Amino acid sequence: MTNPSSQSVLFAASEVSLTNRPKRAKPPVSSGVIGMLIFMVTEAMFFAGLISAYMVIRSGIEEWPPWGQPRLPVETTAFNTLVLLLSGLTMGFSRNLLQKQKFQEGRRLLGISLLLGTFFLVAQGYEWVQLLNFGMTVSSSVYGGLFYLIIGAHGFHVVGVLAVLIHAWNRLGASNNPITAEGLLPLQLLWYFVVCVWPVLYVLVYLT
Amino acid sequence: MSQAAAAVETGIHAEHHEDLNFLHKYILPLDHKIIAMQYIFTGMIMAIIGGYFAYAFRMQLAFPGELVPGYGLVGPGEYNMLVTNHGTIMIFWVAMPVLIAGFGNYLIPLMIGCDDMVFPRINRLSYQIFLVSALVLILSFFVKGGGFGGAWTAYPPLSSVAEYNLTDWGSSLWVLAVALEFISFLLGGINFVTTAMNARAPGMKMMDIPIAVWFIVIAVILFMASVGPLIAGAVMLFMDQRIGTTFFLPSGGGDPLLWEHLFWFFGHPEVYVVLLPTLGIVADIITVFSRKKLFGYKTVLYTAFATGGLSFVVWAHHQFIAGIDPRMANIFVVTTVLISIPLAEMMFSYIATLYGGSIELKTPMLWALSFLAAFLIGGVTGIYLGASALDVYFHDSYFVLAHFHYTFFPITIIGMFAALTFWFPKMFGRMMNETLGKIHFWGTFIPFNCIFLPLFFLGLAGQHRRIYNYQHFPDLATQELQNIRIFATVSLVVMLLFQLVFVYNFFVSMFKGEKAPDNPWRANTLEWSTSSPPPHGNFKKLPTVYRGAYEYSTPGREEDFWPQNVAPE
Amino acid sequence: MHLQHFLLFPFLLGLLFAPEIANACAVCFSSSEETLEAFYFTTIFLTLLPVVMLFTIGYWLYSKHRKT
Amino acid sequence: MIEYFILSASSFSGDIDNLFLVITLIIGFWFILVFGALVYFTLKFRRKDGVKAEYITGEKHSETKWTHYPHYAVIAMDVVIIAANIIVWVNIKQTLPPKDNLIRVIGQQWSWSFVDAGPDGVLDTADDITTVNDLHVKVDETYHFELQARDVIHNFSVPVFRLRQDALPGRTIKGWFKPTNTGSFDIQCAEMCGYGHGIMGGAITVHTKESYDETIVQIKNGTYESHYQKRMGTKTPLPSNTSHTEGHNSFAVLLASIF
Repeated sequence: MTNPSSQSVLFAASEVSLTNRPKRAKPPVSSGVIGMLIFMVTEAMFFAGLISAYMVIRSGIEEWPPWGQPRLPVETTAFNTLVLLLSGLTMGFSRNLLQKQKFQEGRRLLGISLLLGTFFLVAQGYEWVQLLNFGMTVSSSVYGGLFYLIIGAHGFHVVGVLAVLIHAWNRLGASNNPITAEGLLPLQLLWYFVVCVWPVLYVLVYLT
Repeated sequence: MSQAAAAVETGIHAEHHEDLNFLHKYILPLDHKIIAMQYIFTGMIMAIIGGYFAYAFRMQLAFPGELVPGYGLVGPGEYNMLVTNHGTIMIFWVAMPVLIAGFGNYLIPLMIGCDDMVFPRINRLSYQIFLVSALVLILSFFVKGGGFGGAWTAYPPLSSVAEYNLTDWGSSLWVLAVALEFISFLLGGINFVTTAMNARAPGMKMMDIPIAVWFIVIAVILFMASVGPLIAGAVMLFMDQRIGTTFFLPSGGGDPLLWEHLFWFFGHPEVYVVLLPTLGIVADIITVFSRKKLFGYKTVLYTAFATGGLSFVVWAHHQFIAGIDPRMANIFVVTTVLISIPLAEMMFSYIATLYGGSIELKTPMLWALSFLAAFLIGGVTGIYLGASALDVYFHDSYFVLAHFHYTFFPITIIGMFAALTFWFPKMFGRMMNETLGKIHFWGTFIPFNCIFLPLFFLGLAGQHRRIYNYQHFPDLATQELQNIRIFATVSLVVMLLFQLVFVYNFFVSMFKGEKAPDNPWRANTLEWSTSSPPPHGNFKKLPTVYRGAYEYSTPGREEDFWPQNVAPE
Repeated sequence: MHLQHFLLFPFLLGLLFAPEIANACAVCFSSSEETLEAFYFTTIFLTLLPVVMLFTIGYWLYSKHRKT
Repeated sequence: MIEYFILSASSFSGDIDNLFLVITLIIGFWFILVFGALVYFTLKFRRKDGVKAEYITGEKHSETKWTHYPHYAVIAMDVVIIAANIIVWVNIKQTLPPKDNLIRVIGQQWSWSFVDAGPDGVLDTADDITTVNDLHVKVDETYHFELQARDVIHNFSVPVFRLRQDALPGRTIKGWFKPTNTGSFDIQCAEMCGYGHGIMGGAITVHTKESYDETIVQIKNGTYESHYQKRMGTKTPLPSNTSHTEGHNSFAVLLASIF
């Protein structure tokens, strides 16, 4: 029962070279996907909280949008929505290609979907500038506050996921230690999430 | 996080078991054990702050208007700040980091037999964000106007309008600290779930996982699924405070009830988030010290699932008299009372585990049994408060306060001491002093009951919470009630003094204690099969698991325990 | 469990619909019918969404594990 | 049981006390049973040299019954509790008995305003009687109240009536009570409302018909002395610290002096 390795008081000092790494069966679902799924539950609940807030506040106000506030550009944003959905689609195709070991084509398609995502972001930003010019700010009314909160929260996610995906896109083409299709999947899941949440928000904020 | 997720898939984190310098070993560690220590020690420091706050406001209640030794005068605003931050610290900066992040980090990889968390970098980031959040909270006490004083529930418009709460930056920093803290635990939680799912030692089936790991994982899943709306709410509250939106301000078209919904949607599952880890730890301790198999492993597990599921559908019972539809309240009465069923069954299982055992009352076992006893009181008094008609009388009274201290104190403090005394040999390679441990146990447990049992009677007498001085309420300003308050305060001081015994025991044992063998308690789970303390990488030879975690006193064996990793003959 | 469902169900039905006036109700009188509905809807939405999501993911993982 | 600690002075306070008693009996039974088992097992099954613990998995049918039967009993008791609770709850919060008088209760930082609708029973008319921190009601008459808050969330709480209700800014909440005992009692604010939450008290005085009329006359001609102030004066209250202004010796200053 003696313990040769505990020389140090606080924490063991001896470092063991783990030549015998665990020989576990490959898990049916990779860690990245499980981690991303549980993270997406949190994200979904985050947006559910925002949606609830929108519905409750909205229901308490008779005139919507309130007097003196601009209406939202429904048509251009509908086009924008299509662009975002399309980027989700190309993302799916790129995964298919990557799984079939066609890295060049897959990478190109991933790049296209990232460009589409960037287009969506820029178009949304342009829309914000126009709305601000019309005098709709965060504090001009609770309507403006909710709009910028919900659309901004989504936009923030788009920016974050795009940044990580662009990094992954670089790594796909790297000569040493390139990212694999499996390694890319969690990030793609997050992109699907961002794409899938948008139509819900669009219907909620723009159409109703 | 996603980068690290990608890194794992490409096998990048395989090279981190090397000799490291002090900075990388203790300050910026990737080793889950060191990160766990960081969480536990930070949590204990925050517990000292929380305890100090409790001391200050209890002294004010017992001796109103007099200078509190070691603090000074407690004015009304400061009293509010003290109670608010006592609650916030004890739940978010003590219970969560010590029980979930601390022991979760320490126990999950060791108990399921893997070398580290699946995403060590996220783990490190999680602690760093947590540390920042703690610093932001401490900073909020020192800004102009003082710390936030609008109760830990932070109901707007009080919390959202500076003219109402008179603590402009204090309340903003408070919200910021809480939000950061949630993000930190989100990152940690991802690790816990994936590690328990995918990194188990070969041979470990679902039903071989120790209950402690199961319960921490269930708690984390509950946390992850419930925290989203509150993060949304915190963002909205922060915007209300700082950039002039009116989400929670009725005059601007907002709705204060909305915050209550978002807050309690998280706030109630949170109770089970901190409860489940302690229940799991206690299950492991009582089986070891009664040398018994856990009575109905599957039953206990399923009741935990049921508790978790039900915890999402009970939250509105905090709002029975807050103006939600009384018809809806009836539904929540039913669900709230129903949650007593799985918890009662779990309690029966634990107590049935003791039956026919060979019980050794070592310090960790005393803590575990006292947890069951104290939590029993907290649990049964919860039935009163789940009944909406009684909530009409008890809402925000000392009865509520005594009830949730009878749940949170056992969960947080008793659970923390149980776990620390039990795993101390594994953590530091030394044994704790048993006599001092027992003195500390009785010196904590008896005063604890003396503090909070009388508060039930104050609550029955109609005393309401968060009042710095009861002289404005003549029915409550009587000498009899004041004597009860003084008794509770004196008990608190006695209890705090006894904590010095623990601090002494802890640090002296850490450096000078008797050397601990690998498996001092003769327990079955995998962490006891490696050396004490475990090396970086945990196991020299990765264990293979052959059986469940609770094979004690198996018939036909010489020894009364059968470690999970010992191959059958 | 069957016994308990059997007993509770009529209770729930009776209490939900029977009382005509709900007097201590902030959302019933001083604001519109829509607010009441919004609170009902969001309560049910927030309550059921995590349960449904976790159950779906849990079942999916379970079935994946069973296949291997 | 609550009535041993505090007077029961409204028509529904007895119901709440009885509900408390019912629940106490039920959970008291469980508490003694479970606590007794815990203590008994701990004492009985102490470690003895050479005696091995029994091997009980708790998964055989003959063993699971020991948790399942109590489990069913818990369900049955729960149904009783739910039923008893809902009867009382429906009586207090979901039904509105016909009114004799109407008052408006307004919470603000940090005092209560009360508007009595007067003889005509309509608010916002000339015969309204407005008082601050003092509510005067007649015994054995049903009062409807409209609860409002000016700034933050307050809670109108009268412990002797077993009455608590949150007041939300921007909304009006209706409720009722019917006093059954005369006397002067505390009104509390039972929801954190900021700096002065600890001073936000009031007095409710339940009058007989005669003394009520007398008080109303006094209020109208200005010779009235606040019952709240009187109550605060007659009791010998705790030593006060309201005379000190805020924290010249505050926490921040104290810590700043250390660093």
